[in-house]
Amino acid sequence: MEFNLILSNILNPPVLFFFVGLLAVWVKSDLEIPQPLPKLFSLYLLFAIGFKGGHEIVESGFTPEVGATLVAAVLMACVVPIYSFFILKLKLDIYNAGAIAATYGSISAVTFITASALLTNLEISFGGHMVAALALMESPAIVVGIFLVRMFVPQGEASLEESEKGGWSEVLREACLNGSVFLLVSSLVIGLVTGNSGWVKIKPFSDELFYGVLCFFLLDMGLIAARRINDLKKAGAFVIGFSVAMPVLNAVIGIGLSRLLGLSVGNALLFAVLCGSASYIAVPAAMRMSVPEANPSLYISMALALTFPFNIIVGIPIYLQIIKLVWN
Amino acid sequence: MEFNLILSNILNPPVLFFFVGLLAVWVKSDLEIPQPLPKLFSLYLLFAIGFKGGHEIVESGFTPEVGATLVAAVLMACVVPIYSFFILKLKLDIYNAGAIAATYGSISAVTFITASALLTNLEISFGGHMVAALALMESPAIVVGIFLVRMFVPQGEASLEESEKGGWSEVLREACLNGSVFLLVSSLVIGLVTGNSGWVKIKPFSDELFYGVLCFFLLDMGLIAARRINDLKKAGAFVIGFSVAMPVLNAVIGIGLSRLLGLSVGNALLFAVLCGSASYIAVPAAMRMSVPEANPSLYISMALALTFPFNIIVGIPIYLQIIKLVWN
Amino acid sequence: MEFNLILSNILNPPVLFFFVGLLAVWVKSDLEIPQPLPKLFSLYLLFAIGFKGGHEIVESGFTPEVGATLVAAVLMACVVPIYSFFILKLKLDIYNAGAIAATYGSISAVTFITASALLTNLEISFGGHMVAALALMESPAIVVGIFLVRMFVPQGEASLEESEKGGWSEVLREACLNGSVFLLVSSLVIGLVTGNSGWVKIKPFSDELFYGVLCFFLLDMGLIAARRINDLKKAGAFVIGFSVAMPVLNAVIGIGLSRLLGLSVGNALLFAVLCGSASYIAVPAAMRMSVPEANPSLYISMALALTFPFNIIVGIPIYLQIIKLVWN
Amino acid sequence: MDTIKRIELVIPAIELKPVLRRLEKVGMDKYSIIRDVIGRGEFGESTDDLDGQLSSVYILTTCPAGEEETLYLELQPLLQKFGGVFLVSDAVCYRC
Amino acid sequence: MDTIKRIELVIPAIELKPVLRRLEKVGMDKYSIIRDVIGRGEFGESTDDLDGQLSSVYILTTCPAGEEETLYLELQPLLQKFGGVFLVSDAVCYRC
Amino acid sequence: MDTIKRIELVIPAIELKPVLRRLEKVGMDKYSIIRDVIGRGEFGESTDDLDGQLSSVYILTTCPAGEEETLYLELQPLLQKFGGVFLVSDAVCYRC
Ligand SMILES: Nc1ncnc2c1ncn2[C@@H]1O[C@H](COP(=O)(O)O)[C@@H](O)[C@H]1O
Ligand SMILES: Nc1ncnc2c1ncn2[C@@H]1O[C@H](COP(=O)(O)O)[C@@H](O)[C@H]1O
Ligand SMILES: Nc1ncnc2c1ncn2[C@@H]1O[C@H](COP(=O)(O)O)[C@@H](O)[C@H]1O
Ligand code: NA
Ligand code: NA
Ligand code: NA
Repeated sequence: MEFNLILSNILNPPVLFFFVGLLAVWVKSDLEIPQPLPKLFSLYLLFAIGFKGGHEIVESGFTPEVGATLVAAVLMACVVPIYSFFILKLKLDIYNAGAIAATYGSISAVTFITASALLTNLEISFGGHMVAALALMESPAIVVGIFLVRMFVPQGEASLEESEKGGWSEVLREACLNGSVFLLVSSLVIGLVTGNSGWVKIKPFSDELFYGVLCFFLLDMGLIAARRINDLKKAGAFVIGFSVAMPVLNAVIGIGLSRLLGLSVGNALLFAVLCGSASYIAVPAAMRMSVPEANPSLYISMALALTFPFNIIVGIPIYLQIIKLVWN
Repeated sequence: MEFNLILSNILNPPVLFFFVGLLAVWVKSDLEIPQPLPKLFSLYLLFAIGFKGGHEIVESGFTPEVGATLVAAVLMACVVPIYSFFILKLKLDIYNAGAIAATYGSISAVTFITASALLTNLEISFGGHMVAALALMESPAIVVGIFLVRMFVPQGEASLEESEKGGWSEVLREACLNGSVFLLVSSLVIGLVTGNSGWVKIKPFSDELFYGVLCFFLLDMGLIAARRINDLKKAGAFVIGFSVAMPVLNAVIGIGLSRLLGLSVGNALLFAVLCGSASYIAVPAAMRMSVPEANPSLYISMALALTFPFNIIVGIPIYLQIIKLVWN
Repeated sequence: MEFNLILSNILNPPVLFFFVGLLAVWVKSDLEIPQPLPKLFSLYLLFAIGFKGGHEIVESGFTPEVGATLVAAVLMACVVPIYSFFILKLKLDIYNAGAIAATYGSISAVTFITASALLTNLEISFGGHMVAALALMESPAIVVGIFLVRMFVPQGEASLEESEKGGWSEVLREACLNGSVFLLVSSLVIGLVTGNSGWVKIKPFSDELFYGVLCFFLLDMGLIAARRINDLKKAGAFVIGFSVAMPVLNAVIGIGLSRLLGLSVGNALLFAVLCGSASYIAVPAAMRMSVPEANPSLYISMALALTFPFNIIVGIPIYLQIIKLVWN
Repeated sequence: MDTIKRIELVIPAIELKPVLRRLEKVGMDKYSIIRDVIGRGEFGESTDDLDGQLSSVYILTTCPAGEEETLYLELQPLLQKFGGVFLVSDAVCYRC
Repeated sequence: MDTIKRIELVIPAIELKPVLRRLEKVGMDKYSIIRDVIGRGEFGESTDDLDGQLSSVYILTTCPAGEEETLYLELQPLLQKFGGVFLVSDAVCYRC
Repeated sequence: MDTIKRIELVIPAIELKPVLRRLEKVGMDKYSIIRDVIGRGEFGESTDDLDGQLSSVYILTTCPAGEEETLYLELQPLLQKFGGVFLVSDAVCYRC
């Protein structure tokens, strides 16, 4: 059963193109997707998922379930980095612990998108408001992560930083206004306000090309993940274990919460995936600025070269299997 | 009524994405669309609009109305820069007056495209030959602008330029052969000669993605316009007033001409928009070469940061309202 | 009859856009398609053609005809460079003879794609396995070309090269794993394994945009070909004659083989085009590394500025005409 | 045709804005920027994969001899914190 | 291993062709070009937004000592009219 | 604030990996890379049309005086075979 799900997940073209990317690097092919093409694909995917989410919220309306989901989303985005931080502090310094904690508290839009593609495939429905949850979960972990670092770092050391970076308000602003979140939220709002007439005109662009663009994006992710895996060779078993165990733990907690809130199977999977995924774009960019003492190749590579493939390949179908078992 | 039109114009996804671009800069989001992605969008839009125009000319045939419109288009493209020049010379030096005059005599393809998207939305028909008018209006103003500068600048000063740039033939060639005009006209001709069989194969590409690409392009225009607005802070009330009043004046003259020629409502709107819009790509590129004494950040910013948003947001619906009043 | 076919080939939008590219350079328009946009188009075309080929192999199954075609394809890819080499050696040095021989033994994916677009147009069917033939024919000529150079170059001269490049295994690996071949084969395999469910989701992306993207790609090819033609001015009549006569010879041999194997009209045309086309991407990249003594602007320009346009414009319809005559 | 100091900076792309602000503060308001620079330094590899947030930019500017010290003092905290390169060489400026 | 002059130019992108023509005219037919350079100079900001028509290009070339004057004389009218930078420094060329 | 040698390389893009391997071999593991460089040299024109396989890359690195010779010896066979430029100039390094 479960194996069947994993297989039907893996036999999706986008996931297969992720493998193509990995393979290309391993056999030393010179295949590459130069910038800014990956940027184009990610702008497109954010636009498409935002617009569709907005459109679907109009269709379904703002129900209590929607409200509860959004509150739970923000909650998880704040709590996950806190317990992650204390686990990480066992083996790593405070800077790296804070940066990695923030990474795992935030989300990966592409993991979400891949999960939603699997659901569409299996004809399991899900709500447009899950995109709003995605948007809401991107940034809080950045703030929590920086807060934790400042709490635990001896006073003197952090002083230059504050004056340079303009303190909290600056951090908050940047966390909420990074380009990805901004485009996603804007597209969602535009999908909301332009209603059906907007949707009809955008659909051939945002809906029908979606799968193909996702294939290209995951191809590039595969190329990058395979290159990054080297960065982790020096990192020990702790870091590698964390990169795989943490997403499962977070996803399971997400599944529990979903059950409590009475979410549907589709929404529960997406919520689990949001909790279980880790950010390799927005959060690293913020951490590079706010916690330059941490090692970017460590936290990016954990999220990108281990947690991302794990979720894409086996995590998603396993979470879905668990949900199916619990829900029935 | 009029307000209603403005609203239904603003609630178009492309126009809303223009606002997203403005907003992104104002709130200091790091959203950006790196080159050559904007170039890709503009190549696509020119291709799509040209091909469709060619296809529709085949459908409708070459009527006397078509001929009259094209003659009127070239006429306006030559006359607008002349009276603009003399108005501008009241406050600006000859170089800047000439460059700005050329800018306003030429057209903005994206303003035209946005207007045609509104018409499609409102199910008001328009002719494919308006794209030919667009193409014909792009370049004459460049020649007129340079001519005016050379007329009014004392002999000695202009001499180096002539020898360097190869004189009139060179200017004319470059005006007619800039990349945008060339691609637009080529696509129009190919749409014409390949007829229905060509159209059927290209349509899913050129027609159905149009709206989505236009959203991305206007998002980028919003980003650029917001950044450019600073360039105008130093410029006085005269320049700012010109950037808003001139398009209205030109559009109203265009509407009058349309009425005389008996154009349909749709064609009249597009003609008004051609007259009322200003160039921020082809003409600035030409002026940078031929009149380097003028200040590019002045004429580009006027066209892009004031006239373009003005037309996109309120100009187009106002012109349409006027046309509706007059035609009925 | 034949003239009619040429005309209906030329009046295809993609071929017309190739002319637009040529024209743009000849009239000195500043139209250009900056990198990495051409790269995007070529990645897309390889993806689309591979995926569709894989899908169609599923539909048709692996018949004896398929097997025979693939064997013939590899055979031609090995034999063509051998006789080409000895012809070229009459007038050129060994390095250039080897590099050009490899170029003509390999294939041009875009020539293949243009031919398949003509067939689709004329509603002549062809098999998905021809894409597999395309993939199989890309690399062998590289190995044969390098082998010939090493055979004929005096021992001492080639020694540095071997130690630098790691010898044969390295050459073979690079020949088979260049990015284009890798993406094409991967897409074909994914199209194969994901079957109909994969195809349905990818089709709007890979099938419906195909024509439009091909137009843009051929536009760029036109721009490049026109610029490259200058490189051939210094080359003599021998080189120019070879660039036109060789494709015809190879195509005719390919047609003969197709007849022997009993291929359908569509498959025979594609096979002829594979034999008759020359590589301007994969092979030059390999030759630049392995035979740096040869002149890249010579072999690239022959393939790109002469053989490619020749095939695209008159070669394809002529080969089809011959096939029709022989088959009936 | 003055003999001047030619200053080269390679800094993380995300630091471009604060660095330019400091350049302009010390009066070096003429500069050229090359983006999408990759490389390797003390802080590890700088690449432009993903969203390009780890790539670098190269800045070229000039100043009269002596003023390079002023700029260095201004930039030093940033360079120390975020990494980067600060190179000075001699050049003759025909127009700059 | 000659001591040579290393010439750097930053010029408006639209001036690339005429500048290269002059470089080749004075015999400097070996050069490297970096495109999409942005920056700020006497003529204001150079950006690559819109169609990139305001962006700059960077050109690196070399010549024997003394010949930089010839090139400068050739380029001066263009530099004066359209702006740009002309820097010369000393270098040792192992291969160029 | 050391006086160092500033090394500039312009090499075919396809040679980037072997060149970096040799740079690291001689201990120059800090460098910057600018891609998509075009130009003209002894081996003809270097463009980025088609798949970009003829374009060049520019590499900037630094080393203590004297070590440039070691690098040159290492790179010479590649430079001779595939072409490229190797320039050395003096600079003062405030941070590198
Ligand atoms: N010695 C050097 N020569 C040239 N570029 C360097 C050098 N050191 C560092 N860089 C560049 O500066 C960036 C940041 O350096 P770092 O702060 O040392 O990590 C690197 O990614 C390189 O691109
Ligand atoms: N002192 C300088 N150092 C480096 N780049 C400069 C300098 N002055 C000007 N530039 C570059 O050259 C371009 C044209 O300069 P200008 O003609 O002075 O506007 C600018 O946009 C800068 O990119
Ligand atoms: N003297 C030079 N100055 C600057 N760049 C050069 C010079 N010579 C060659 N190049 C660059 O190095 C590349 C390879 O040179 P070559 O190996 O001589 O063909 C050329 O395409 C140019 O980009
Ligand atoms: Na998470
Ligand atoms: Na106008
Ligand atoms: Na062939």
